Formats: sequence, C-alpha cells, structure tokens
Amino acid sequence: MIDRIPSGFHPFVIPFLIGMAFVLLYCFGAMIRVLYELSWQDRKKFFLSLLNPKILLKDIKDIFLNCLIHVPLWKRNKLFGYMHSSIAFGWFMIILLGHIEVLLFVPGRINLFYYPIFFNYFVAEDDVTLRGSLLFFLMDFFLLMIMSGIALAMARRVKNYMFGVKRMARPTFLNVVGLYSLWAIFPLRWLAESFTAHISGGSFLTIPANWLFRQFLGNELYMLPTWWAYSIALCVFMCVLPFTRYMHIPAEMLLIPMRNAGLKVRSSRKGFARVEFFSCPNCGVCIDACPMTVDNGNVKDCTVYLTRQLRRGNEERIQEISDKCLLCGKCEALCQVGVEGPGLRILERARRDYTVPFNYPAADKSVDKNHKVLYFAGCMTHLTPSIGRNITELLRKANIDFTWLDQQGGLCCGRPMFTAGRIAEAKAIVANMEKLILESGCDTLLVSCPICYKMFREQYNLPGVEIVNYIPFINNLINTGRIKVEKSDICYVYHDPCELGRGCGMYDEPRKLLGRSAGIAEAQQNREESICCGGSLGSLSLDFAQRENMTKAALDNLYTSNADAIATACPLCQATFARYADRPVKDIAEIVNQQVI
Amino acid sequence: MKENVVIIGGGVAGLEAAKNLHRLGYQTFLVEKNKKLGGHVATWHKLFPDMASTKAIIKEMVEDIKDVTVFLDTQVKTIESAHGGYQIAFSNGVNVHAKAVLVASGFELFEAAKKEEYGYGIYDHVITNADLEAWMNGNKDKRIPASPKAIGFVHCVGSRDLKAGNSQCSKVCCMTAIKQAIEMKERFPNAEVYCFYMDLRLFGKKYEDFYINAQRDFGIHFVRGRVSEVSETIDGHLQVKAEDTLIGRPLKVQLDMLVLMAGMVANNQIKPIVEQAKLEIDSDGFLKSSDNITHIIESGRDGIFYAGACTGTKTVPETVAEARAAALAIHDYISGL
Amino acid sequence: MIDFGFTLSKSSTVDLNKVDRSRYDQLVKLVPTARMCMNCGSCGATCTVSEYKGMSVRKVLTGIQRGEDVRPMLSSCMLCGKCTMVCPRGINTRNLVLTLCKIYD
Amino acid sequence: MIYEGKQKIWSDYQKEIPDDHWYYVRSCIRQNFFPASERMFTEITQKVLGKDVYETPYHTTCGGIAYHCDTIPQETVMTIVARQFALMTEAGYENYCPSCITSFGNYAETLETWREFPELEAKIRENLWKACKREFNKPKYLAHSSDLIYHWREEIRKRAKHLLINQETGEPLRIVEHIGCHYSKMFPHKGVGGAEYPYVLAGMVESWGGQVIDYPERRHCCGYGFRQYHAKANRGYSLSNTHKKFESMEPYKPDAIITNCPGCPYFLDRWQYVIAEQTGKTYGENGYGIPVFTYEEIAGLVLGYDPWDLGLQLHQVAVEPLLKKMGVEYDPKAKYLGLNKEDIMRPEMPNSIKCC
Repeated sequence: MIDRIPSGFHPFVIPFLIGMAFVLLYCFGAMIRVLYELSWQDRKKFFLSLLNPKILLKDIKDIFLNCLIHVPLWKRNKLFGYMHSSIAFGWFMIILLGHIEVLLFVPGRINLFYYPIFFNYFVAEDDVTLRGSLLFFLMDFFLLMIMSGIALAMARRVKNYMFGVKRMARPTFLNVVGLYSLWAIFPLRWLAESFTAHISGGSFLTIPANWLFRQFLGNELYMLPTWWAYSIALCVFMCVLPFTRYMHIPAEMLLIPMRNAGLKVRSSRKGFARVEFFSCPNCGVCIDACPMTVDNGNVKDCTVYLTRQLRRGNEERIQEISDKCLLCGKCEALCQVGVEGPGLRILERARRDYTVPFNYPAADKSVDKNHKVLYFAGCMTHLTPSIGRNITELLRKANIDFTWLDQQGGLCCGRPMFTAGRIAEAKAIVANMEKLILESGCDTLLVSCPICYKMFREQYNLPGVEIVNYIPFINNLINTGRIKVEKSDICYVYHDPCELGRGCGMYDEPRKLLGRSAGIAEAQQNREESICCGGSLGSLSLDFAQRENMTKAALDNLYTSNADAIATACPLCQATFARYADRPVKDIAEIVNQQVI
Repeated sequence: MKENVVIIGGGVAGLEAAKNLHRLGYQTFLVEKNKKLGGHVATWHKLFPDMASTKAIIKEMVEDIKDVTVFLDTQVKTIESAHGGYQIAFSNGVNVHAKAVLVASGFELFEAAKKEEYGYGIYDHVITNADLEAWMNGNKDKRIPASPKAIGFVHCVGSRDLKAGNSQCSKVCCMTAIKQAIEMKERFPNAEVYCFYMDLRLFGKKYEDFYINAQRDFGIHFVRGRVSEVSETIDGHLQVKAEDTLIGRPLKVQLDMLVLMAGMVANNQIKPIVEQAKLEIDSDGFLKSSDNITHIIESGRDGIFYAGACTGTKTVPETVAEARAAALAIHDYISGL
Repeated sequence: MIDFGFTLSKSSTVDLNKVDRSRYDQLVKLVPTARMCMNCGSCGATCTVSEYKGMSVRKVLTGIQRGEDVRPMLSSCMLCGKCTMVCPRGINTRNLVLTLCKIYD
Repeated sequence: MIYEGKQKIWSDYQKEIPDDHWYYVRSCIRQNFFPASERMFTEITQKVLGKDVYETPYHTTCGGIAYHCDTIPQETVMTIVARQFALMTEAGYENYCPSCITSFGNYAETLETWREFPELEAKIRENLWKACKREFNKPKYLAHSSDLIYHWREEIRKRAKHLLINQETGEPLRIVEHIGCHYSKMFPHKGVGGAEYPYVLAGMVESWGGQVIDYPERRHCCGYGFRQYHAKANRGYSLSNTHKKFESMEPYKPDAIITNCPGCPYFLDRWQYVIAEQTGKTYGENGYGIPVFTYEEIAGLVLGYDPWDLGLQLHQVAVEPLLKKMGVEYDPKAKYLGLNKEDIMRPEMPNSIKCC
C-alpha cells in the first residue's frame, strides 16, 4: 500500500470535513449546555463517576452493548436487533478498521482526519499481502453487513410487523433526509471503492464490482463522482443529524454514563431530561406499548412524540401530550434507551401555574391508637368496598391486632395530586397523613391500593413503620400458618396493575398468593407488558368515552388466557374492568378470603 | 260487509284505528270536527326521537284509510243506546247505527294565556310550543325575532299545576322542549337557549340521548326552577324570573323570545257525548277507563272504546298502539269473544 | 350621609345578563364534558373532602355559571378521582377542577 | 306589548259595583299619612257626584296590620271584621267600601273563609254576640274605594278641569300605577282587572288622559310589607324593594305614580328621600323625585281642587313638577299655610333630593 496522491488531499473530502466539524461542534456545544444545566451536585456526581473505574467500565460496557450491539432490541425481536446492530456495529467496525489500515499502511497520514474514511481513494495497492487482504475482506464484510441492515431497514418500511414493531412515529422531513442520506452512504461507499478497486485493491465485494463495471462503464470516469457523492452523503447526514432522531446516537453516549452516575430527571426540559429526550431514537416501541393507541388513536400522544415536541419546544402539544398520558409506565418499561415517559410528564405538569391555591382541608380525623397494624384502604377502595371488607375479614381470621385508618373515608394518600404535578400540594397531604399515621403508634401500615402503596413507598417518611402491600402481607399470613387456604377450581388470569407491577416491581407475590387459592392462567401480555385498564388517574384529560376502547383492549388481552375470571390487585382496575368485562373481576383479597379454611 | 263502527276523532288514534277496523272488514265511519285529518300531530313539524316529518306520517295514515267513510267538519249531535248498539246522529244529517263506538277525541292544548304571569297574548315575543311548530312549518310569526340572541323555554305550562286545574304531567313537553331547543339552536347557533324546568321527565326511547346532545353538542342551558313571572322591558325584551333551585337563589334573565310548553288537558268538547252515552270522567278530567293497567281502552260501557289521549296524556307511539289494540278489542267485542 | 340605621340590602338575585360566564365558556372549551352535568349530586356525595369544605363538582359547575365564587371549593380538592368514578355522565371532573384552578386569575 | 291582550284579561276580571248607597270605612294610617285623601273621597262622592256614602265614627281598625304582623290570631281579626259588618247592618247598608287595601283584603279573606268554612262564621257570630251583643249581615257587595272612583271615572272625566296631559307638549303624562298587594294578589277575581294586569288605577289614568307605564317590576311590593318595615332590622329589605321598583321604572321616565293603598304612596314617597340620601340617586327630572299620589289626590287635581287643599304639601317628593305639567295653578307661598291660613312651618330640606 502506498500513497497514491502525494498531497494526501482531494477537494471531495471537504463536504465530509464540513459535516464532521459541524456535528462535533454541535454535540460538544450541546454537552456543555447539558452539563451547565445540571445542578452542581449532579455535575459533581457525574464527573466523580467518570473517575470511578467501576462505573467507567460499566459505562463502556453499556455503551458497547446498547449503542453498538443493541442488546435490548435483540431481546425484543431478532430481526429488529440485527438491523440495528448491523448498521451501528458494522459502521463502527469500518471506522475502526479504516484507522487500522491507515496506521498499518500509511502511518504518516493518521493525523489527517478524513484519511481512514476515504482510505481506498488515497492509496494504491503495490503488493498483495495477507494482512491487507484480511483487512480488505473485513472491510467488505462489514460493508455487506451494513448494507444488509439497510436492506432490512428498507424492507421494514413495507413489512413492519416482521420486526416486532407495528407502528413507527411519523418521520419529519429532516428525518427523511437523514434516513435517505444514511441509506445512501454505504452503497455509495461500495460504488466508490468498487470504482477504485483496480487501483487500491479490494475484496469479495469490491473487486467483482470493479470488474463488472469495467466491462461496460470504464472506471476512471465514475471514480471521482462517486467519491464525491459518498462524501456529500456523509456531509448531509452529519449536518442534519442534530435535528433528526439520529441525534440519539451521540446523546445516548452521554445518557448512559449520566444514568450510571445516578442522575435523575429534576426538570422536564433541562439537563438530564434534555439528554433523555435527545436520546429517543423514535423507534416506535412506545407507540405499540401505549394503551391509548388502541385503534390507532392518540398515536401522537405517545412518548416518542413527547420527546419530539420537547425538542421542538411546542408548548401546546407538550401540554396536551403530558396531560393525556395514563402514566401506566409501559413505554418506559419497554423503551430501549430508558426514556422516562411518565416521569417527564409529571415534571411537565408541575410547570403549570395554578391560580387557585390548594388549601389542604385539614381532616379532623383521629385514629384508634395502639394497634400494631394500621389498615389504609384509600379513596378508590371506598367505591369497591368488597376489597376492604375481605381484607379486614382476613385480618380478623388471622387474629391480627389492627385498626382502620380511613374507615369513614376523607383521607387521600396524595398520589393523584402528585401525578397531577402538584408536588408541593401533594407534600402537604403527605405531611398531614404522616402525622396521623405516626400518632397512631402502629408498626405496620397495611395498604391495599397499589396507587397509595407506591405513594407511601416513595414519598412518605414513616420511621419505625413498615409499609406493606396486602399481597405479601397475606402471603406471610399463610406462610406463618395464621390462615389456611384451599385451592378452588376456578381459573383466574391475573392482571398486573400498573402501579403494583411496573410501579413497584411486584409481579411474583400476587401470582403466588393467587396460585395458593385458585388456578392461574397468563394473558398474552403480562408482567411488565401488562396493559393498563384505562381507568388510571394518571391521565388528566382523557375522557370517560375515550377510555372505553382502552379498557376493552386490555380485557381482550386478558381473555387470551381463556381464564374463567379476572383477578387483580387494584380497586381502580377492578372497577374499570367490571364495567365492560364479560366475566367476573375480583380482587385477590376476595378470592383468598373465600378460600380460607 | 260487517257491522258499522263509528270512530270519533280523526287524529292519529282515529286514523290508525280506522285503518285496522276497515281491514278487519267493518263499515267504519270516521268523524272529525275539523276540516282536516291528523289532529294535533298534523299541526306539528317534526316528531322526536327520529325527527320524523309529521307531513309524511299523516299523509301515509290518511292514504291508508282512503276507503273509509270520513265525515270532516262534522260532530256527533246525539248518541243513544239502541238495538244492542248506538244510534248516532251527526251534524251533517247522517244517522248511523253502530255496533261499536271508538272515542278517539284526544286532548286540548292548555290555553297558555291562562297563565297570566307569562304574558302570552300580551308580550310581543311570547309564543307556545304549538306556535313554534307552526312557524317551523312555514307559517309567518312576527313574535319570533329575526335573529334572537336569547331564547327561553318554559316547561310545565298548565301541567303539574293544581291552580291551573291540571295535576297531570303532560309527558311529552320536556322532550318537546329539548327538541325545539335544539331546533332553535340549529337555526340560531349564536343564541343562548335556556330551558326552565322543574324535573326533566325523559322517559322514552332515546329521550335522554336528546338531553345529552342538547347539553353537550348544543350547549343549551338547563335551569331548574319554574318561571314565576315574565315582564317586558322598555326595549322589548322579556325579563324572566325563576328561582335557580340548584343554588337556592332567585334568578333573572332577559330574553328575546319565550316559548311556553303548553301541556295537554282534557278535551271538553266531548262533554255532550260523555253525558249522552253516560261515560265516566276520571279525577284528572280525562275519560275514565275500566282500569288504568290492562283495560285502558275500555270505557266500562258495552260497545264504547277509547284510544289515545282522551284517557290521559299520551305520546304518539302510545296512541298508535292503543288505537290498534282498540280496533282488535272492538273486533273481539263484535265477534262475541 | 345620614345614618338611618339601615341601608339597601344586597340583592341575592342572579342576573344572568350581568353574570360573567366567561370562565364557564373557557372551561367547556377545554373540558367539553363539563357541559354534561345533570346535577345528580353523586360527585358531592362521594367526595373525599365534601364533609370539610362542601366540595361538589356539581356545585362548582352551577356556581360558575351563576357568578358564585367557587374557589374555596376548588382549593380543597385533592384530585382523588372518586367523583370521576361515580359520575354517570362520564364527566372528567379532575380535569375540570384543574382547569378551573388555572382559569381563575 | 299587545294592548288587546290586556283588554281581554280585563274583560275577564270585571266586578259588579253598585252605583250608590255605600257604607264607607276609613283606613287607620291613611288619615295620618295623607289626611286629605279620604276627605277628598267623601267630597267627590258625596258633593261632586251626589252619591250616598255613609260614615260612622264608631268604626275601628279592621285588625289587618296586627294580623299581618302576626300579633293577633285570625279569629280575633274576624270578630273585629264582624263588628264592622254589624255597624254597617245597623246603619242599613249592604254595600261595604273600605278605604284601606289591607282592610279590603282582610274583609275579602274573611268572607271567603266563611264561605269555605260556614262553621267558622257561626263561631264568629257567637264571639261577636258574646263580646258586644251585636249581630250582622254580610255585605252584599264589597268594593275598595278605588273601585268606586274607577266606577265613576267617566263622570269625573266629564267634570274634569285638568287632564293628565302635559300642557306644554300635549302628550299624555306617563303614569306608573301601583296597586296594593292585598287588593287582588290574594283573590284576583275580587279586583278590577285581576292580579297580573290590574285595571283599577290604569282605568282612571286612561280615562283622565294619561298613559300607563308597564315596567318589569310592576308586580313588586312597594316595600312596606309590614314585617319588613315594622322591625327596624328588616328595614333595609323594605328600602331595597322600593329601590328595585324605581330602578325598574326609571328608564320609562314616569311623570307620576298613582297608588291605591295606604302604605304604598307613603313608602314610594318617603323612601325616595332615603334612597337619595344613601345613594345620591333621584329618579325624577332635574334632581326631583317622581311625585307619588293617591288616586283621590289625582282625582282632586283632575277636578280642579287646590293642591294644598289636597294635602300635597305633606308629600316628601315635591309635587310641583307634575302640577306644572298638568297646568294646575298653585300658590307656592300658600304651600305651608294651614286650613286657617296660619303658617304650619317649613320642613327641613333634604340634601340629595330637590324638594322646591
């Protein structure tokens, strides 16, 4: 390999250089901005994490696995995973190998930024070596890999369902430009390298192409234009990149170390949140995940559109998208890069100005003191009284010393206020409740509503009080022999309530408890993929009529189990499902209580 | 040809019964005091809940009885029991001996001027439900402004009003008010439309849907409270007073026009027939049926039957159903069943 | 001014021509279901805070159409959503309250 | 407004009023408020029209005010009424004519109650006998004194010296007619023209050349309302009622108000002063109020009596603007001269309402 062009320069590299310079400057600027927007504590945390070898190693591993190999996508759908990793990893390898080539064959040129990219133009093959052949082979191999990925990407435009993703976000104009330029880069590179292959050499992909073209085109004429086109395609892609979904490529490389450093979103617009919404690759997984998109409705209110509108700063749409969401958390659970759809929306809601202040209606409630267990049913349970009744019956059967915190109602945990984004107001409710609970002298707070349970777990400070959900509590009663249950021959499908499953990570305990007292079947989508019942208090703007189809779609999913009845562990899910279900909907407490012997 | 049957009243009840009795082979005589068939329904514009055109309905009903003997502009002069039937003399000079008589004399619209405080006939822009229907049928009415900005509907005018002599609910006015309110809102989308009601009695098929539409799609305001008085202001508006019983405060509003939902009252014009045929009047002033559950179409007198609003306030479908039932009952009676 | 020991009493009459209903108009644009209230009172009956502050979405809705100050009621709402659950007309009561809390100035 | 519609209603509410031989009873409070009015009634009926209108000094209160203030029970008030009827019977009359609207309502209510509950009548007869050994016949006809003036309005018109016509413009004067609540609101058929569109005063105004104003709050009480006024804590309500009426009639620019009740002219007159003091607002032209009259006073003016003989100097709201419009000649200097032409002293002038 020898330098073919003595100056080591040709004007066609200029577009590439422009593009590269632009994208690097832009990303650097964006990174500085994000770092500036972080609170000083977060900034310190982030920099310290980069000095911690353990975290740094994890950062590198995560970036490699997520950004290049796309491991989460492989888990979701092999074809989808291959499509992404072939392009990402293949491209990475080509760049890497390009540098190796330069280092090996023309080490003097390594300071030229563009050399590895256009290596084949600038060199001439003086002799065939094994090393060179291997590199050329690898180059062609990865080029083929990328092009196969691009072929799949093209096929995906037609046969989306094969990739496990039914719907994609509607691409913006710049996204389309980015997409086509990306698609163009590699075939152009292949053409350019093929036209140059008789000079620079090549491998199984470029040599035969060179021979083929030479038969009827003659290479000299087409060589330069294709190298120009290749460079221009690169330029176009890099110039539009900051304004397209491809921004996720650099953004994710910042997101992963930041998340590994333990940063959390504190504002919906700045700092970590900005990295998060720039990291959204617009893959569309959240569209299929979203319970609101049943019958192709509300597609534009999914998280992918939230990130898009947050990037654009379209206030009206941001508000609409933030208010509509049920906060079921499925998009976040399935998101490949971990965009916190619900969290961002709550923070977005918190930006609203309320001119009527919240005035906590001080509850003149008193609690029966000095019982070990304090049972809190929650507002919703007062509308599904059988849950409260069955739980208290179970407690009596197990001889638990308990009292009821809210037998007459009138107390709210504050979760609905919290999810409405009125954080300070929710804290006022919390403070009052904390006082009431601590005054009671209980050591266990038993909660049957998962909405409240999540609130108690995450927002309450109750020293000396154990906060337990009724499911593990009853399981424990059975484990310790305080109650005995026998199995009925009714088969239930268990619906994972959003707030208990994705919200608190409790998937196995309810199944264990239900399995002790009845048969269990599983729905097609369950656990972290469970579909919200549609009744969620998370949504502010969804009307009753708009929720009907969501509930019915969630029921259809449960019906796939062919179970006799539906079991759930949330009063809101129960009430919502019962409205449209064609079979009984019961709370686990009720099922267990009936089976006590 | 079988026996004679006389039907008194050519409204929807009389028309429907005449059709059925004729088909059963009876020599049917239909007498109507007005010059036109169709009764009150014929004066209406559209019927809820399908917004069906009354013209089409009455046209079809009248066509169905083209072979029935119809005396228009005619009244029953005398009716007396004779030879196992009734000898009936009509004001047109015809005498008929009928085996059975069907009274389908319907109702009268409450005379809205009797509610003096509403100023019907005194204030320039106070009309009744019937006036509005006539206007929608194309009649000119200078009481209806060219582009009203505020329109009111007063429910229960003459109904549920002991002092007006009517304790009964007229059944259809709530629904009619909502129908007309929607129709006005469609014609005058910028007008504020108020319905003043005491209860909304929307018992029939799709009635509640109309109510929901009126609220959701047309933004019609429903004020729970009976209008107590209406006055005319210096600029010709109507000042309407009611209590908003939902907040417990008096309420007033200026309107450009007010529609009084005049209710159904017993038809007094059949009093002579009632006396001669020795029929009974119920405590509500309407004809008294044998009972009000399973024998509502029977008078308690052999050979005399009732159909429609002569026994109480009825909707059109109820009236039509009663008319068919009465035709069959007459057939059974004459057949000796 | 002479002190007669009595003065004109304030009228309790709602004059619909003078009542400012712009907040209601704004509300129904943003929360169209607000128009569908039929005054059944389920919301007030189930309300978690009605026993302290007399909160009732029904009263809020009639109140803003009659020029009453409904802010004391609005400010007591904890958004628990029971009223949404019981409303037979499917009115989005929480959105209604939040929207009104923004509309007032 | 459709005038024919009103005429139809008026024709439905006509009452039979005998042309002569009336037993006349005065009002408790009118004699103090507007003393010349009742005097003028007898003057017009007896002297001008030559009717037989009889009065007796033994007549007392009918008990109406006490009854409406909830201080005496109905049986007591009925017994008082029975005594009045006994006086009438003893005097040989059967047509009863009270000057007071509340009395009129009270008598009508008593007679209706007896009609519905004859046993109550028997008991009252017994009460009366026990109390003062009197017996009575129920009056054959009951008419308020304004009914009689209404009945004879055309005869008065024939003798009219001045009409209710603005002498400068030739236009009819715009007159607000205000009927006492107890005249026909309880028994619409006992009043001329009924309760919604009473004709008794409107008929006089029309007959004497004026134009009747129909304004939105025409039905509303003058503000007296017994309990509202008599309890000082409620007096603000009384005032507010009057205020509401004036606010409602103001756009029509009335020239005068004619009333047929003892309380109404008093409250419509005096409260205009209080409203002016409290709010600074006056309802007449040029800072004056709207003059308020009894029907006898208007009849007296129409017949050409001297305004000061009609007692118009006792009005709070100056009557002079109306007198000028009607073309009634008067001596301003004689306003505060009494019957014997002695000075009866001038009242203090208010701050906010012009009173000549």
